[in-house]
Amino acid sequence: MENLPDLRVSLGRIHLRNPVLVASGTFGYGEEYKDFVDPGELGGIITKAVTLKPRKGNPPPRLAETPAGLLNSIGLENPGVEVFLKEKLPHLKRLKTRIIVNIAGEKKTEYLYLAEKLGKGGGIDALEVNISCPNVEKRGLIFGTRADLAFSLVKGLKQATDLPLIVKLTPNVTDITEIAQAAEEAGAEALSLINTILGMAIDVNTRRPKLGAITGGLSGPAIRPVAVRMVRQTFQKVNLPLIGMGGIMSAEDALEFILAGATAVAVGTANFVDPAVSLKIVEGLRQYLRKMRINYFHHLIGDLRT
Amino acid sequence: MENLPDLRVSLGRIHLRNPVLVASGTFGYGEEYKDFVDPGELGGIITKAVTLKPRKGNPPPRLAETPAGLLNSIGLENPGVEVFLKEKLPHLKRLKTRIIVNIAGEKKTEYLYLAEKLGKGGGIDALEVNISCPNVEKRGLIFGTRADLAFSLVKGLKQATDLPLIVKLTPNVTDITEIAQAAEEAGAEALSLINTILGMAIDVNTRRPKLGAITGGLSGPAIRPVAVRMVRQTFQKVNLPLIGMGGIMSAEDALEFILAGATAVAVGTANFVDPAVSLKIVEGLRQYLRKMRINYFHHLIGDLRT
Amino acid sequence: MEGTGSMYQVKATVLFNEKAGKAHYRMKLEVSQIAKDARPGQFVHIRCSSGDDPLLRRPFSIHKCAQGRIDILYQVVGRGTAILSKKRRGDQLDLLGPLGKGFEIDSAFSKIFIISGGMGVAPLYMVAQEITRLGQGKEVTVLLGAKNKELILDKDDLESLGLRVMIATEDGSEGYQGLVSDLFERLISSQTSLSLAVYSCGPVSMLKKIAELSSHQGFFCQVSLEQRMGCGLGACLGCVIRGTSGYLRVCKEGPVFDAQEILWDDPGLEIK
Amino acid sequence: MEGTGSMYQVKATVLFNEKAGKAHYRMKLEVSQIAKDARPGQFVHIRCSSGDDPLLRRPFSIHKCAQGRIDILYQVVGRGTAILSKKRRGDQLDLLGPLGKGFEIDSAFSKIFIISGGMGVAPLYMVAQEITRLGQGKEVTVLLGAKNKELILDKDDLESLGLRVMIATEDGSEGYQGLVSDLFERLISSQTSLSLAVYSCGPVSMLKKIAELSSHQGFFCQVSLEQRMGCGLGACLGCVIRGTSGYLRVCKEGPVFDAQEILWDDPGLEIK
Ligand SMILES: Cc1cc2nc3c(=O)[nH]c(=O)nc-3n(C[C@H](O)[C@H](O)[C@H](O)COP(=O)(O)OP(=O)(O)OC[C@H]3O[C@@H](n4cnc5c(N)ncnc54)[C@H](O)[C@@H]3O)c2cc1C
Ligand SMILES: Cc1cc2nc3c(=O)[nH]c(=O)nc-3n(C[C@H](O)[C@H](O)[C@H](O)COP(=O)(O)OP(=O)(O)OC[C@H]3O[C@@H](n4cnc5c(N)ncnc54)[C@H](O)[C@@H]3O)c2cc1C
Ligand SMILES: Cc1cc2nc3c(=O)[nH]c(=O)nc-3n(C[C@H](O)[C@H](O)[C@H](O)COP(=O)(O)O)c2cc1C
Ligand SMILES: Cc1cc2nc3c(=O)[nH]c(=O)nc-3n(C[C@H](O)[C@H](O)[C@H](O)COP(=O)(O)O)c2cc1C
Ligand code: FES
Ligand code: FES
Repeated sequence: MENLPDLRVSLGRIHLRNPVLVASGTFGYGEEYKDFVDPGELGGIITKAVTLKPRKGNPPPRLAETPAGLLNSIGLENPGVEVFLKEKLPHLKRLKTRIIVNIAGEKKTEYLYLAEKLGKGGGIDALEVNISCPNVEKRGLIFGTRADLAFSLVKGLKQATDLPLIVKLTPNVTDITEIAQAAEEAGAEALSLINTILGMAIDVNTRRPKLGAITGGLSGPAIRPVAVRMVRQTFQKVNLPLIGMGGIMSAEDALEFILAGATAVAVGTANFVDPAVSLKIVEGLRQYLRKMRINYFHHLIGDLRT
Repeated sequence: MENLPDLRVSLGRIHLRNPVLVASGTFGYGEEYKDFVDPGELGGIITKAVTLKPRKGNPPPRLAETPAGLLNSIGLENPGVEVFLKEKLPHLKRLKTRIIVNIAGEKKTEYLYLAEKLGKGGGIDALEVNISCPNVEKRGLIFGTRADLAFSLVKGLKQATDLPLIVKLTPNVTDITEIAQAAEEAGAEALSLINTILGMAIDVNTRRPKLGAITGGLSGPAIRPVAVRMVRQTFQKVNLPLIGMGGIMSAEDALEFILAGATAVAVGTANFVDPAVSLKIVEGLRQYLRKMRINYFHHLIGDLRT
Repeated sequence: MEGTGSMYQVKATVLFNEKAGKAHYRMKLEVSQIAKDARPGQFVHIRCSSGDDPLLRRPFSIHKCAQGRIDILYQVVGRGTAILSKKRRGDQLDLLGPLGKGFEIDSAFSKIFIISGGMGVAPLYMVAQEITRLGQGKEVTVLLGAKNKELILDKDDLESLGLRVMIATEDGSEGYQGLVSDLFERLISSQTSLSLAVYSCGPVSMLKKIAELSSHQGFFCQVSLEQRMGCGLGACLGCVIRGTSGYLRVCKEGPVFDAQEILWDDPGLEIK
Repeated sequence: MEGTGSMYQVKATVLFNEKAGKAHYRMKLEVSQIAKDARPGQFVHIRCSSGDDPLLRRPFSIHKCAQGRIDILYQVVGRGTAILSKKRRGDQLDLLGPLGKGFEIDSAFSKIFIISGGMGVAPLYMVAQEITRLGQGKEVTVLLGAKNKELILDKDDLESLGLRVMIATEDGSEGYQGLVSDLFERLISSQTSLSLAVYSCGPVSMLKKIAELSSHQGFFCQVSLEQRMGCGLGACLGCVIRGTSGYLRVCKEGPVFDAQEILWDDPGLEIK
């Protein structure tokens, strides 16, 4: 008999050994966790955001803990695409896993240049398009909060590169399925959801915000019920494979997303709590399949009984 | 010297002994907590939602715990306005505190009838208009997610009653300040924010949703950073007094909302954890003022140093 | 109706907390106000952690009650009960109680069955005790059911009340082999039901079976049910189950219900 | 650079956890892999709770290190440290370490000041130990500052290394009355700086003062800094402070920095 249970899944053209990825911004460019995780055992790595120009990021403090959650305001600090291609990608390429590069920009043209450059880099399996950034051309409107902006961005990217495009949706919207549908129509290969929820915390003794940037993005177990709900809603409306994320700490949490309709999951904040958690989740999924006597992981996708 | 520190605040025409209310749906109609809380020590009570017709509510299970949060799908179970006026209001009137009645409906006319009836009831200090309900006339659109619907609803209510109108906003929107501004223009006296965030949880062993109604509203400490952020954003855009709520467990939590711009706070889920928590928060605010040598509570409102 | 008195919030001191089986524990708490008023079938709502993990309280039946103290008998099934199981003598716990409506124990009944499945014995010990106290020539039988004999709890304690205790185990490791509801059915098959009262607690499938017998044969039958709880005080409407007359709050109209009040086919009765 | 070796995730066993002052504790942990490689100034990242309250790990300097064991010296300031303080002998903790870049201890310096404010002594004891080990006729002075004499930690331990220890208390209850940075300024006022090295840890205001002296007088000066941390591994970019060359990660470029690398006026240096 073959290697059962079979954990393989596909996100369109991207074939994964197993459905467990690490989420953008929480695993660096793959080097920092080398003592704890063999990336070859993961479905893949989603890198920290890459932008066209280097970005210094936001003033500290950049983190604040909240109940079962974490606020961050890193502000997309990264060395820019040139340095990424020269210094980070060579290392990433050597890892025996799928490499998904998260890209971000403030203008449509930035995204397009980025996609073109990265498309030529080689060794990249897909781009994850972070559309949660404020659009400087549209006076701070977030690409990801308007279906028309999201559509035109993804459509443009489709022309700029052959790499599979995974569009990463923001939860800070009235109806996430609208944006999801726009991305689907524009040619996205898969969708990632959710990015962080905008939040804020205050130190009542100093009467100052706990973050240097005042507001930040909320991640961690606190947001899981919201993320699972959004995955379910999106699963019911679009035909694209989904990468579910938001507060996954264990295989059980990952399974909530899978049953809700995700094809794969990404582990974010949990990496800070336990650097080896992603591998433990792969193993936990395997055990669950065995216990449930299910041979093929993909049979679980969307298998919620209502 | 007078009674210092002075905790009194005003929500437009509604004058409160102190800024601590209990949130709709978490304190019944004021009777259930009689062994633990003297309502006379609170700023006021916001009742469980009242609808025109009796409502049976949603199928069980109606609650599911999540990390630092609670999902509920009560479904506005209530005996309807007739029974409310006959059986609940007489008791409420005897409590020496402000009575704010939360109202909900599926059509604009339902809200208007309700407001009229309650306006005649006497002994009610204000209505809290829950605009998080699906609008059956607009094919399930939520009143609270569209500025135009919110405006027309509040405008109509303004004509139907002289009672001060507190509009309760839903966080499940792209930009809460848009709805807040619409409510302000339509004549709201104050705003309550936030209602619960739509969420969902799955039992991975049975592969069923944990709630009978599949999705529910997330409350509790998990959502506090989101609520504080929304209060801040709204404070910067509208001139109405705000009632802040969402995960308040302690005086410190309450102060986050006040510093962000809320005039008063409402305590919800925390009542389940500690039925006397609302009184402890009043006392904690008093101690904070003493420690900080601030005589007037209202000086703290919006006093965030950025 | 039993238990409409005052409710208290108290800091209770743990007197002991000891293993009573594989994943079972008995905890004795010093808590005079609650103990004073507690009736069989009522429960306490316990805050297991001072932080927010877990956030909500956990409900437990009052298992025993005497001299200002109560016992709870509980099984570790998740995070809240795991934390409870680590408490030691001298630790303090925040309790609400006594809550809910207990069993109606009426001296009119001359023949009584107390039927427990698994952990169901928790609220039933006090029923047995109360009935013994009422005394005078009743015929009382306690049926204890479980998967196997290791999971039979409280047999000795019940026997020392002077009651007849019969065991049913699914694997036959002690007593009748099979379900306790089947044992019960056999025992009452040939009996008249008018003076018969049944008090029961256990898995929904078992209670449902007993409820059906009660509705066919017309005997008085009360059951203690469970549901996820928020406030525990009747305020949040979170803990309902489906009754014949509409939704019923387990924390207020229950946890003890007449078997006939319940819609036994509702899937919402199964918590997990 | 010190400490670029392997990092480990280990289950460490608590050997003891005892009070060392009003809100201060010493904890000894059995953790051979980490102890093997640890350098003065490095830290461990400890998971205080197996649940999510609190969610993140907490960073603590390695205070002592010998024979497969490390000590941490910590103060209870919030939920994480409160939970730590309740651990007992035999409990297990999940640790990452050794993390970060430690102090550069160079035998070229003949005159050395080790300056601690409050809890700052935590990473400095190992510095003192290492310098003593390097031996040969150095002039080493340890300055310990605190609000009052009850808050002076480790004086005896440092003296038994054979070092000169001087105390500064703000209330004058022991030693010099005033700030430890002022004491230091007096002591070096008339001295040449070329062969002088300073290792310091404590409140930002104190370190800033020492950094200014170092930049005026040109002596070698390293400080250990703090910032809220996520991963502790350099991946999340959450723990930065502002350096002259841009943002620096406390967990990776630090926690030990050359005083001249830091922009001391940045408000982001103050954590609370
Ligand atoms: C009135 C009443 C009396 C009870 N008496 C006892 C008793 O005497 N001994 C005993 O061992 N157990 C009793 N239970 C069940 C007990 O409350 C649960 O086992 C406990 O809440 C589980 O908490 P957990 O954190 O360990 O489990 P988790 O599964 O982690 O809990 C998750 C959530 O589900 C709820 N939950 C899980 N199981 C149950 C359940 N069976 N009933 C209600 N809510 C549940 C929890 O309260 C919590 O909100 C009683 C329940 C009720 C309603
Ligand atoms: C490299 C490094 C070494 C440290 N070494 C020691 C030591 O040896 N002894 C000791 O007592 N303390 C040390 N600290 C500080 C210690 O990490 C904090 O006191 C601790 O994290 C507080 O956690 P809490 O949950 O008790 O407090 P809370 O205030 O509840 O924590 C809330 C959040 O703020 C963070 N935080 C709070 N204070 C600090 C702080 N001073 N530095 C960094 N993050 C903070 C926490 O990690 C947490 O994320 C060190 C900090 C760093 C960065
Ligand atoms: C410190 C940090 C940095 C992040 N950086 C990025 C980023 O650069 N690009 C991006 O698309 N998402 C970023 N995210 C969002 C995560 O990828 C993920 O969507 C989110 O954290 C929810 O998952 P979690 O709850 O498992 O962390 C970041 C999250 C954190 C906590
Ligand atoms: C069980 C439950 C029932 C609720 N019922 C109502 C309601 O009837 N009307 C309403 O406007 N909000 C209702 N809410 C929302 C609360 O009033 C409050 O806005 C929300 O729970 C956030 O506050 P919290 O985190 O302090 O609970 C309910 C919340 C809970 C938990
Ligand atoms: S638990 Fe709130 S009504 Fe029963
Ligand atoms: S804590 Fe993540 S980079 Fe330092």
